[in-house]
Amino acid sequence: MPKIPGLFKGLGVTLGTMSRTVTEGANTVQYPHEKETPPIRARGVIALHEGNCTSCMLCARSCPDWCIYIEGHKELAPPRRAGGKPRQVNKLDRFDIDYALCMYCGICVEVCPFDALFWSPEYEYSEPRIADLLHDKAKLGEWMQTVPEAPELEAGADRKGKK
Amino acid sequence: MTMLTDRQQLSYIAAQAADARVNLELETEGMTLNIGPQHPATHGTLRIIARLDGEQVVWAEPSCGYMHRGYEKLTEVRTFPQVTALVNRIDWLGSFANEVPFILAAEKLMGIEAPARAQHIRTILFELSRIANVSLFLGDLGVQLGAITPVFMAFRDREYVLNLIEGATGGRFHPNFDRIGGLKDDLPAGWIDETRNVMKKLRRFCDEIEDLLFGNEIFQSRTRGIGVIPRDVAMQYGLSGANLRASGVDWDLRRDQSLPMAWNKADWKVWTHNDGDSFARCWVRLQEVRESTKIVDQLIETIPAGPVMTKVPRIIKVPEGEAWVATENPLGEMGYYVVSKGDLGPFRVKIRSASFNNMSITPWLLKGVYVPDIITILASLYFILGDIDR
Amino acid sequence: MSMVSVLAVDLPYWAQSLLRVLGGLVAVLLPAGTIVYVFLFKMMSFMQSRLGPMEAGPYGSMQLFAEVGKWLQKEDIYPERADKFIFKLAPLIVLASTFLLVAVVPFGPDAWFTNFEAGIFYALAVSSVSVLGILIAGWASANKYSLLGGLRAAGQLIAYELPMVLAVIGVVIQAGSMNLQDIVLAQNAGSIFGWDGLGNPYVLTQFVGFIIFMIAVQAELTQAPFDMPIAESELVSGYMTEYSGFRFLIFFIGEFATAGVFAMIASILFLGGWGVPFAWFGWTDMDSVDNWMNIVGPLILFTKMMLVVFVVMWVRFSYPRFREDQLQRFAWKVLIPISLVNIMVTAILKVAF
Amino acid sequence: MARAPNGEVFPLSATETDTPVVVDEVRNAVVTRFSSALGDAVVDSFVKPGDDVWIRVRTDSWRRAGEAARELGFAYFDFLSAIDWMPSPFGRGEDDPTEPAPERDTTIRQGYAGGDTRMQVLARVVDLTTSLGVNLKVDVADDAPVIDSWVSVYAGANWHEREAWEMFGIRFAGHPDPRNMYLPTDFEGHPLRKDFPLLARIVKPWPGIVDVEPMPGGGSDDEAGE
Repeated sequence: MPKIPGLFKGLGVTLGTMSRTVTEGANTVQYPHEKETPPIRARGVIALHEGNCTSCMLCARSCPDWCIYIEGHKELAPPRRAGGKPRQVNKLDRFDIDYALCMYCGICVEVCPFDALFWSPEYEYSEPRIADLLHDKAKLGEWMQTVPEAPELEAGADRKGKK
Repeated sequence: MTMLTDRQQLSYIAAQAADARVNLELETEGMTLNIGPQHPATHGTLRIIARLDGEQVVWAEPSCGYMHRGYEKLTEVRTFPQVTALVNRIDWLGSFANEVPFILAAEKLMGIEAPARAQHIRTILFELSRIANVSLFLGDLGVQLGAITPVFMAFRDREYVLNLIEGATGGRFHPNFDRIGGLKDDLPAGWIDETRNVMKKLRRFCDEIEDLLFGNEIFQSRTRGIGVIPRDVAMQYGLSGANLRASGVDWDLRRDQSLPMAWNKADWKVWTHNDGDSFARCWVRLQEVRESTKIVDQLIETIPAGPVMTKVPRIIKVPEGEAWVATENPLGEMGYYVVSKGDLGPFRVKIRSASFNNMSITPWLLKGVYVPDIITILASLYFILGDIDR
Repeated sequence: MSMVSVLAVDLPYWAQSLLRVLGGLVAVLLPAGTIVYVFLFKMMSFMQSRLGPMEAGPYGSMQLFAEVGKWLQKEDIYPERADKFIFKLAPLIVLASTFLLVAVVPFGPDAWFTNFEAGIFYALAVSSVSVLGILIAGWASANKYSLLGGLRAAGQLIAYELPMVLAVIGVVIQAGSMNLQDIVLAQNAGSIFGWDGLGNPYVLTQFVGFIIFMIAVQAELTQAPFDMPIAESELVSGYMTEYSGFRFLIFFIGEFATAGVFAMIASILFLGGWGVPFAWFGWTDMDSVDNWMNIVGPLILFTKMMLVVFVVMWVRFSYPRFREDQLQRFAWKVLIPISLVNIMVTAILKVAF
Repeated sequence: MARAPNGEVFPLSATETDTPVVVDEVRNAVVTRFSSALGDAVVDSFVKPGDDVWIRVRTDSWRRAGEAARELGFAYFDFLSAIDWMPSPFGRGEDDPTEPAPERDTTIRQGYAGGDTRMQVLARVVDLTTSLGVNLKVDVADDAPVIDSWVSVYAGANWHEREAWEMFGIRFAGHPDPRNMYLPTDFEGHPLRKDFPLLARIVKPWPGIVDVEPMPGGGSDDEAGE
C-alpha cells in the first residue's frame, strides 16, 4: 500500500520544474536561432596556419588514426639577408585531415613544433557525405580566423615550459 | 483426394502433434525473447537472450561483442600518448577517469610522479567525470523504470559538468587531457568559481532525484528486493564500485590504496548498503554523487600552486616492466595491466573494465525474475557497453 | 447534434445526421489535439526544463499538423508474418470504441448525441472494446514484444474494469440513475447537507470513488504508472511496435481521444459535467436551465476535462512504472475491496438520509 | 630525416637503481604464505616493494593455486587474462609496403616471475581486508594450450576465461560453457596473439611514411625545415 508523501513529493518536483521553466525560461536554447558559445579551449576543428608549416611530418606520424596526409617538396627561397645564400625550404603541397577518421585527440596540435596547427571551437562543418569530411589545407586555413587567444590561467598556475 | 505436398504433410503432422500435446497436458511453451542488440534498455548494443515462461525468465544470458573494438589489440600498435586518446573511449560517459589509471601505470613504470598541482586537478576532473557519469545514470534509471522526467533533469545538470570539463580540457566527452608526468595544461581563469556554482546545482539535482524517484513508493516497490547479490557472490564475480558496496563490502579504491592522487586531502565518506538489491545499488550511487560534489568542493579550495607537468622526455619510452594500476571509476574498478618492453608503445595492455565483471553476474542474477525486472537489474548494475566490450 | 433542434432550426434527417457526424468528429478530435499540444508537447517539456516544439506555427502550435502530415507520408509497413487483416483492423477498433464512447457524453442540457437511460453502463461496456483492439494488435503483429504487450493490456483490462465499475456504482447509487444527464442534474441541483452553493459535486461526497475511478482511468488509458502494455524501455512500445505511418497515427489519436473522453466522463460523474451549480442561477431542474447553457456547457465540460487530463498527465510525467504483477495485486487486493466498502457505505448512507 | 629522434637520453629510467633496496615485509609474507600453501607448485615469485606481488605457479596446479588463494583470504576475483610474450612480427604496421618487410626480433622474453612458454595466463585476486593483491601467473604449453578452469573456484572467472579462450586460444579444462565471448562463432584465429595481424594497419599505408620530395636538382635532403 503506497504511502502518500513520496508520491506527492514527486509531483511537487515536476510542478516546480514546470513553474521554473515558465517563469525563468528553459534550460535549452533554440539552436539555429541562438547558439551557445563553446569554451575557448573547445576542440571543435583543427585549423592550419600554412605559413608556419614546414611539412616536417611530425603530426602525420603521431596521429593515432593516420588521418593526416601531407605532401611537400623542397624549393629555393630568396635569402633572408641581402647577399646571403638562397635557402632551401619545404613547400607544402597537400595537407589534408580526414575528419571522418579524426578522434579529436589533439596530439597533432600538441606535437607541432612550429605552431602551425591550432584548435578552433568551430563546430558547424557537418557534411552529408562522409567523403566530404576530408578537408584540404585551404579549408583548414579558413578556420584560422576562428582560433581564439589562449585563455588566462587560474591563480597558482605555472606558465613555464608550455608553448 | 489430392496428394498433400511434403510441406503440407509436415505442417499437418506438426499441428496434430501440437493438439495432442495440448490435450495431454496444458503445458505452456517457452519463448525465447531477444532483448537487444537494439533495445532502449541496453544502452547500446548489448543483447540479452532470455528464455521466458510467460513473463518469467527461465534463464537469461547477455551476448556481448556487438561493439567489440579490440582496444587491447589496438594499444599494441600505438605509442603511450596515443593510447590515452584511445582509452577514454572505453567508458565514454566518464572518460577522463579512464585515462588516469593508464597514465598512472605508465608513470609507475617510469618511476615518476606528477606534480602536486597536477594530482590535485586530476582528482577534481576525475570526480567531475564521476558526477557526469553517475548523474546520467540517475536520470536513466527513471527511464528504465518508466519515469520520463528524471532523464531530462539529468541531461540538464550533467550539461553544466560537461561544460566544466570542456572548459578545462577542451573535450566534452573525450578530454585526452592527462599526460604522462602531469596534465596537458592548467585550468583556465574563472574555472574554480564556476565549479563552485555547478556543485551547488548538482546537489540540488540530487535532492530533486531523491524526491522524484527514490522517495517514490512505486520506484521502491520496483527495486527493493529485486536482484539481490549476496556479499560472497559479489566478491567472487569481482563486482566493483557501487555494486559491491551495495552488497555490504566496504571497499573503495580511492580510500583503500595509495595512489598519487588527492583523494586523501579531502574529507569524504564511503557509502555502503547492506541490502544488495537494486535499490541499494542506486541509492549508493546517489550518495556517491553527493560525496563527489563534496570532494570537488574541498579540493578546488586547496589547489597547490606550481607546475602541472613534470619533466619528461619529448619522446616517451617506458622502461621494461609490468604494472597494475586500478582506480575507483564511476562504474567501478577500472584497471590497466601494462606490460612494457622499453618501447614507444606498450607491449600488452590488459584492460580490466568494471562493467565486464559487473555484467558477468547477470546469468546468475536473472534467473526467475520477471521481464520488467531484467530492465531494473540491468539498469541498477549500470553498465556502459563500451566498458563491457572494450 | 441535437443542438440543431434546440436552436429551432428544422433540418432534414440527412443534414441532422451529417451534423451529428461532424459534431462527433469535433468532440473526439478537438480534445485529442488540444491534449496532445497542451500536455504532451508543452506541459511535459516545461516539466523537463525545455520548450518543446517551437518551430511549426506560433509556439509550435501547428506541430501536430506537421506530425500528422509526416505520418501520412510514411510507408504502410506490416510484418511479413503478421495476420494482415486483423493487423489492419486493430487500430480501427481502438478508434471506433472512442467514437462509440463519445456518443453518450452530454455537453449541455439539450446538447447530446444520444441520451439513453443506461448511459454509464453503455460507456463502461464500450470502453472495453478498445482493449480488444489492443489485444488483437499485439497478437497479429507476430512480434514477441507486441504479444507480451497485448497480453499485459488484457490482464490490465480485467483488473481495472472492475474497480472502475465499482467506483461508478457509488455515483449511480447516489444519483439514483444510470443516465449521465440525470447524474449531471443530480450533482448541480443537489446540495450538501442543505447547502447548495456548490451543488453536490460527487468529487466531495464520493471522494474515495473518485480516487479509485481516476486510478482506474489511468490504467485504462495505459498512462504511466500503468503503461506496462506500452512500456518503451521494456517492450519497446508493446502492441504498437510494428505499427507505423497512419496506422500508428490512428493508435495515437485513439490514445489521446480516449483520454479526453474518459476525462469528460470523469468530470460528468464527479465534477458536475457541463453544468454549474443550479442555485447560482436559480434553476431547479433540467427544463428550467437557460438555453445558452447549450453553448457554454460544452466549454465548461471542456475546461473540467482539461483539469482532469492535467492530473492524469501530471502523474504520467512524474511516476515510474509498476510491474505487471504489482498492478494486479494493487487492483485486486487494494482497489476492489476499497470500492466494495465504498459501495456499502454509500448504500447505507443513501438509505439513512 | 630521422623518423624518430632516438638520440635522447632517457633521464628517468636510471632512478630506480639508485634508490636503496626496500624490503616489503607485507608482500614478502604473501609470497611465503603462498609457498607454504602450495609447496613446490610455486615456481617463481617477484615482489616489487610497495607495489605488487607476482607469483608463478606450475601448470598442473593452477586450480589448486586458485583454491589456495581463496583460502588465504584473497576472496575478490579481479581479472583473468593471458599474455603472449612473442614480440609481434608486424611491428606497429608502419612499414613501407613497397619495400621488403624488415626483419624483427621475435625472441620471447617473459616478464616478472619468469616463464618458459610463449603464452602465460595471468590472474589477479585481491584480499579486501588488507587491500593486497596478487598477480598469479602460469605457463601454458605452446603445443597444447590447455589449463584448468577457475570457474569452480571463482565463479566470475567464467567470462574472463571465455575471453581468454577466443583471444588467445587457450582452452580451459572444466569450463562449463566454452563459447566465444565477443567474436562470431565461426571466427578463425585468436586476435590477441601477436602473430594475428591487425589488418587495419596493414591494408592502409602509413601516411607518415612519405617524406618531403627533394629538390629537383638533387642536393642534400638531410634536414627539413629551417
